[in-house]
Amino acid sequence: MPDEIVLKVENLSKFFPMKKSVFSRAKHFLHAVDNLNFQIEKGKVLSLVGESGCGKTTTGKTILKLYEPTGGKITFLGKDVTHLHETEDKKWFHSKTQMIFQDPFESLNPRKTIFDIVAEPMNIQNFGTLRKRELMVMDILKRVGISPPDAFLWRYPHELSGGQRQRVAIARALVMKPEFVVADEPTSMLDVSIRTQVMKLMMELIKEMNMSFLYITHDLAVARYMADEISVMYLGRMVEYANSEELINNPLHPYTKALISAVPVPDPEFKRKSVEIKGGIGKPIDPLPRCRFYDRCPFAMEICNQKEPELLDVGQNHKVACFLYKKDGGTIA
Amino acid sequence: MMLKYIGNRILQIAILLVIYVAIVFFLLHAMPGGIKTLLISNPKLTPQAQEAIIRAFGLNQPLWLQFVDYMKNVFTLNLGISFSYYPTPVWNIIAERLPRTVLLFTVATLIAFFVGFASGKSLAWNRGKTTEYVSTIVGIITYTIFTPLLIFVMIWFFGSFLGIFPLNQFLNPDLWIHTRLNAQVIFLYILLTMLIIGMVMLVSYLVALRFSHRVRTRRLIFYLSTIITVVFSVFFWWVSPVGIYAADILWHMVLPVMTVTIISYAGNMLVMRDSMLETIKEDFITTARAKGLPDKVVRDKHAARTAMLPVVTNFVLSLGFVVSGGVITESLFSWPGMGMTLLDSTLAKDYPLAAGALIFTGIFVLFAHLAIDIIYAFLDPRIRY
Amino acid sequence: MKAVLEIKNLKMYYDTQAGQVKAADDISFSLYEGESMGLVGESGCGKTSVSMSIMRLLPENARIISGNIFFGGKDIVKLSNEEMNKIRWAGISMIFQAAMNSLNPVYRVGDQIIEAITTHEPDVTFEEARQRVASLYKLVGLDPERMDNYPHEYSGGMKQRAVIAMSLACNPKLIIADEPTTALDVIVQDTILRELEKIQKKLNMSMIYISHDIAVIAEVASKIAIMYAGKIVEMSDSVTIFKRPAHPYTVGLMSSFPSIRGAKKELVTIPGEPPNLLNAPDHCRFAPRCPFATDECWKKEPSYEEIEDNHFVACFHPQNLKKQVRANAG
Amino acid sequence: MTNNPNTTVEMADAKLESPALIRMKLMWRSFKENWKIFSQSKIGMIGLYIVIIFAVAGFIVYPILAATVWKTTSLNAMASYNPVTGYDFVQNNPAPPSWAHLLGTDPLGRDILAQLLYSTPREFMLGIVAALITVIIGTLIGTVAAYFGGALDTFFMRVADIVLLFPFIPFLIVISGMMQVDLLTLALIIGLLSGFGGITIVLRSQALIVKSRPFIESAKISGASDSYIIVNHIIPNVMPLSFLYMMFNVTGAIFSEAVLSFFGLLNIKMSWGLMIYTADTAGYIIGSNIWNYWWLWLPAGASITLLCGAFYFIGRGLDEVVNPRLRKR
Repeated sequence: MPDEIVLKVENLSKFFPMKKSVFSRAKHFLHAVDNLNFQIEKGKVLSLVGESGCGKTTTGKTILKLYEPTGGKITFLGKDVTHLHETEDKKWFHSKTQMIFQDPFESLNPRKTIFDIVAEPMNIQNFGTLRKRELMVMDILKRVGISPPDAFLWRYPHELSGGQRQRVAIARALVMKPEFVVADEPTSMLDVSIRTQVMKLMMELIKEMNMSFLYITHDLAVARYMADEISVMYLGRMVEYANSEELINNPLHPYTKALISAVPVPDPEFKRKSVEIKGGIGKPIDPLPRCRFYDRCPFAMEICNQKEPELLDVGQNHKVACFLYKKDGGTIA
Repeated sequence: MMLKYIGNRILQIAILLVIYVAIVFFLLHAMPGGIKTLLISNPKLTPQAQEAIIRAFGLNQPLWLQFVDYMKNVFTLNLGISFSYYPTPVWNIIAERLPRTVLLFTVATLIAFFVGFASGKSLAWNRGKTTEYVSTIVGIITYTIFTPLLIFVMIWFFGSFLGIFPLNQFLNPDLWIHTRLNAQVIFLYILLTMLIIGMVMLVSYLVALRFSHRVRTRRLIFYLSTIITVVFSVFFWWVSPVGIYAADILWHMVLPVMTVTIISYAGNMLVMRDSMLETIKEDFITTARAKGLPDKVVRDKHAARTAMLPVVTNFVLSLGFVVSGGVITESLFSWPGMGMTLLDSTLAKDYPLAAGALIFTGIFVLFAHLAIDIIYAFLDPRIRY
Repeated sequence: MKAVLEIKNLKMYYDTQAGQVKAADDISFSLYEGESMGLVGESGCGKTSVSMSIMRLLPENARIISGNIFFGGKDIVKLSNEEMNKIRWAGISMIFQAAMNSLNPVYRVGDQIIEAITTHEPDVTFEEARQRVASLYKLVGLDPERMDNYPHEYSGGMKQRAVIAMSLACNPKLIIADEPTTALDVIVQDTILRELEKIQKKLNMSMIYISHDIAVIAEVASKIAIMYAGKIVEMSDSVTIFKRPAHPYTVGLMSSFPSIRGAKKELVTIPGEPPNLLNAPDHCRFAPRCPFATDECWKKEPSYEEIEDNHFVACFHPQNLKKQVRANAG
Repeated sequence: MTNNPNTTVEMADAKLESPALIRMKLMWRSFKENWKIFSQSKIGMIGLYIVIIFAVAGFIVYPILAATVWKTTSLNAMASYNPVTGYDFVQNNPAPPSWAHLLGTDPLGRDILAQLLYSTPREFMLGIVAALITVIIGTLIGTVAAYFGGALDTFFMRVADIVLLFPFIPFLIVISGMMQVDLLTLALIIGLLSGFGGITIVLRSQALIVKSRPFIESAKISGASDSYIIVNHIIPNVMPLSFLYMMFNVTGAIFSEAVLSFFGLLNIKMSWGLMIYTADTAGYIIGSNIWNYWWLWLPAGASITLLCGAFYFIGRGLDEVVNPRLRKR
């Protein structure tokens, strides 16, 4: 089934209470993720793009149950997994989902061997016999390019290079053949020449294993290369969503435009338009009911200060949350 | 903000104190035989006195009632009557002896802090040289040396061999026998003088900070005012008729202060060394060097000042330990402070006095913690209460 | 044009227990007044070692084996530490990689800048120094009232601006910017890069940008040196580097970046990993990863030669020389 | 990545060594690596040598001497070698070192060397038992408090605050003065007191750092339970620090015992502190007199200092293994 929806997220929110001690009740909330909607089909890659602090990592972690969502609904393979109570459901969900982290130096336990690290998901899930686990570890290590695998099985992470560690982290995530993987900036800590290798490796594995990916990155160029669809986040809100080529070539939201024009171009003769927005990104603590980009937007209007824009489909599955645009492609300005 | 924080801390301290007193109380009552047995078996007390104490402190009541009474009494400073000094109330004994301990330890820990800070700083800065190994080993030895051993040698060396410091005790009876002066009063005046000098130093430091941006001018203001105050107070004591008695007390203090300093400087030194070693790897030290600042400025202003913070924390944690070491120091030097009182009363099974001494040693540590908390807030701008 | 900085055959090695690390090997380049140069390379390729050698801020186990660094007519390598202190910041200043860590947390930001001024210009009064910091703050786009805040009260971008203001405090002839924007978000990175470029032009300073990101360098530098495994493998003006890259490593680097402009194209990867500089081999250090490597490359190190006007390459098989100007992405 | 097809392993033929053997080899290898770092610390090695000398003296030399040369029978003159009850009638006691008594005798006619060696294993026992209790409590509470946070964390941290308030030795003095305390009880009291105090705070903050690292989240995403994470991830990463603190706690325990027995407050037969107490109460350690009777206090005092110092030295050496930032390069 090419159109099978693996993950569907409806009105997902995650607020963090800002409190000082155990005894005081929280008065303020950080709206890290606010009313998010998206879905990922089987074998597809959706990329969440945004600056640091925009809530993209929180979104990934909330979906994978590292945080309890404040509101909304998460459906995974047709099953409501917003709140998991039954042990069996938890086991099922955790064996089908995985995450790859940003920092390969921090995401592997320094006191465990490569074998223990890669086999851990199977150990936790009590999957197969020891012999079977060994074979699966060897197999996945070979597939991520750690070869010969038996030369690496009993090494510790600190004996590996950065690129090799990230390959091990990928192997660990993929060893149980998950349906859905969140990759949180998996290449941003790697060296340029290694980065490309790892990106290509992930692309191959996604195709080969027909997985769905939520690819979190701050780099639009990487998102364009890796993802089928891109969604831009700003202060906990999704501001634009489209097919990746469409989003890069025809950005609608002023923030997306700014993001794209801020990416440096490796061509000394090319002169970019300068970014028009001002100031830095804040923190969405108790945000007012208005467009979150209002303070920095060069096109801010009266209405932007009065209510929050909805995510509107302006045609060809291109959605944008901005009052400059009307449903099905019309523009106000 | 700061005042609110201090208020909060004092409230916390009150709660901690109640818990602390409760633990002391119940532990002592949980002793085999209990307080009453101790009381009755104490040969220094006449049966009448025993009766009086049992009645006054309700020792026949159930335990929890006794506790409520004790608690009430503690906060009105009524700690009972000492068995061994019957009928002197415990509070009177403590009120006499507490200032002696406070003075001894404040002076010694301050010296130890500055010596440890300065030597730790230079150890880290001169890493890998022979002096580093030697002073680290000497530091660890004085840190782990069995305190009585050190004191025996100190007494022998300075008291007998060189003969420059009095062997032990608080004052010289031969000198005091001809006067009707009260040693306690003179001692309190000494304490007051030191407090004034300390205040002047603090105020002049703050004033210097406020009025000048040049390091040299700041130093001038600070040192000048400190020296003037010290000279003035020495002069005052010199002309006053009781000066010689005060000098006698101070003379007796030198050896214990030296001992406590030797025991406790090394802890500060080692923590300062480690903290400094970590700090000099920080990027802002590289920045400071890149700015072309002279080595001394990088070391003192940037590295040492920042590395100091964990040393202050260690200072808090080591305070309890220093007071503990004080028991040995005080009893071996016969310095009649809280430590000696605690040991003597324990050996004499004088339960009310032992409990009182323990409680007040605890209070001393508590308030030292509070003081350090406040100092810490001044030292680290990242901490705002 | 006058050379502000001239490095000749600089060799800087680390002594470790495992052996000698050739962190910077035979580095030569000149930098002219008002010129901005980019030093590009992957982590551990020695680009920071070069900048630390220029500042003479080397760790204990690092030694400058040979070579000269001329700055203002003096050879920095031979100066005493006191003489060097006079050059630091007043002559050459630095913008460090991790701005969040390069400010001392216990002092006010303004005071840390004033400290640099009063150290090098003792006649400047405190009030004058404050005036100068205020104008520097305005120059880098910070509110001068923030001078009296502590570093932890600044955001990442503000700290970076403050660090830039600090680097300008003594009007240096040369500023070395070591990954000045790596930790920042794209939009902040963009504004800061533009400001740096503007200030550099306005004050006619020389700059060395150090970065692993060739796109960032392309925007700000007029001359680019590519470093690989402790050596400069290619150097030329930035247009030449991008249009006619000659070293296989540079070629690989160019095509391994995904681009946001133009059509989506397949990425080319450089196989393998950068070598360990410990006991470096005496053949071409890129040979194990090079698609064009021949026996010659495995036998000796290629010399660093000028293959066309102002285009230096250390390679036996330079690419793209006679070919048509390469159509670059964008 | 070089992908040489000749070196890839055929899955069916892949033969792994037995896991237990591999793990033993791994432990041996990491032990060797850590030993290499530790052995470069001169201070740590000095400490280790001293501890080994004391251990050999206490656990090997004393039993041999006691069973052979110092063998006591009721009519044997060698009975004076019993460290607790012996008496040498032949000479005036205390006697200076001689061939009969290598370190002399105490005022009660007992052989100093015998007392010294007899006490050594007991000091080890006390120090190690107390430190083990401390470290086990500290590690468990520290990791659990850090991992679960919230009210549990607050509770244990307040307990630690209170314990830290207690002036340690004065408190021990009062307890042992008021009730009969033997060596094992003392080890238990010291272990409990320091276990709930400072070490909990240190290990908790270390556990908090470990807890925030992504491999914990990685395990959670695979469905790991809280106990799995604490046992498999947090404790192994806190262990080196625990081990380090154990060394410092041995020092503290031996020191405390020495102080208490120096004041004669413990209900024990013999210890180094008690040896000095005996000499002190008999009036042999006064001012200028002290070098005349040096064998009464110097061997015991030096032993306390050396053993305390040695464990502390080892701790300092381990610090460089555990905390790479302190290493020279």
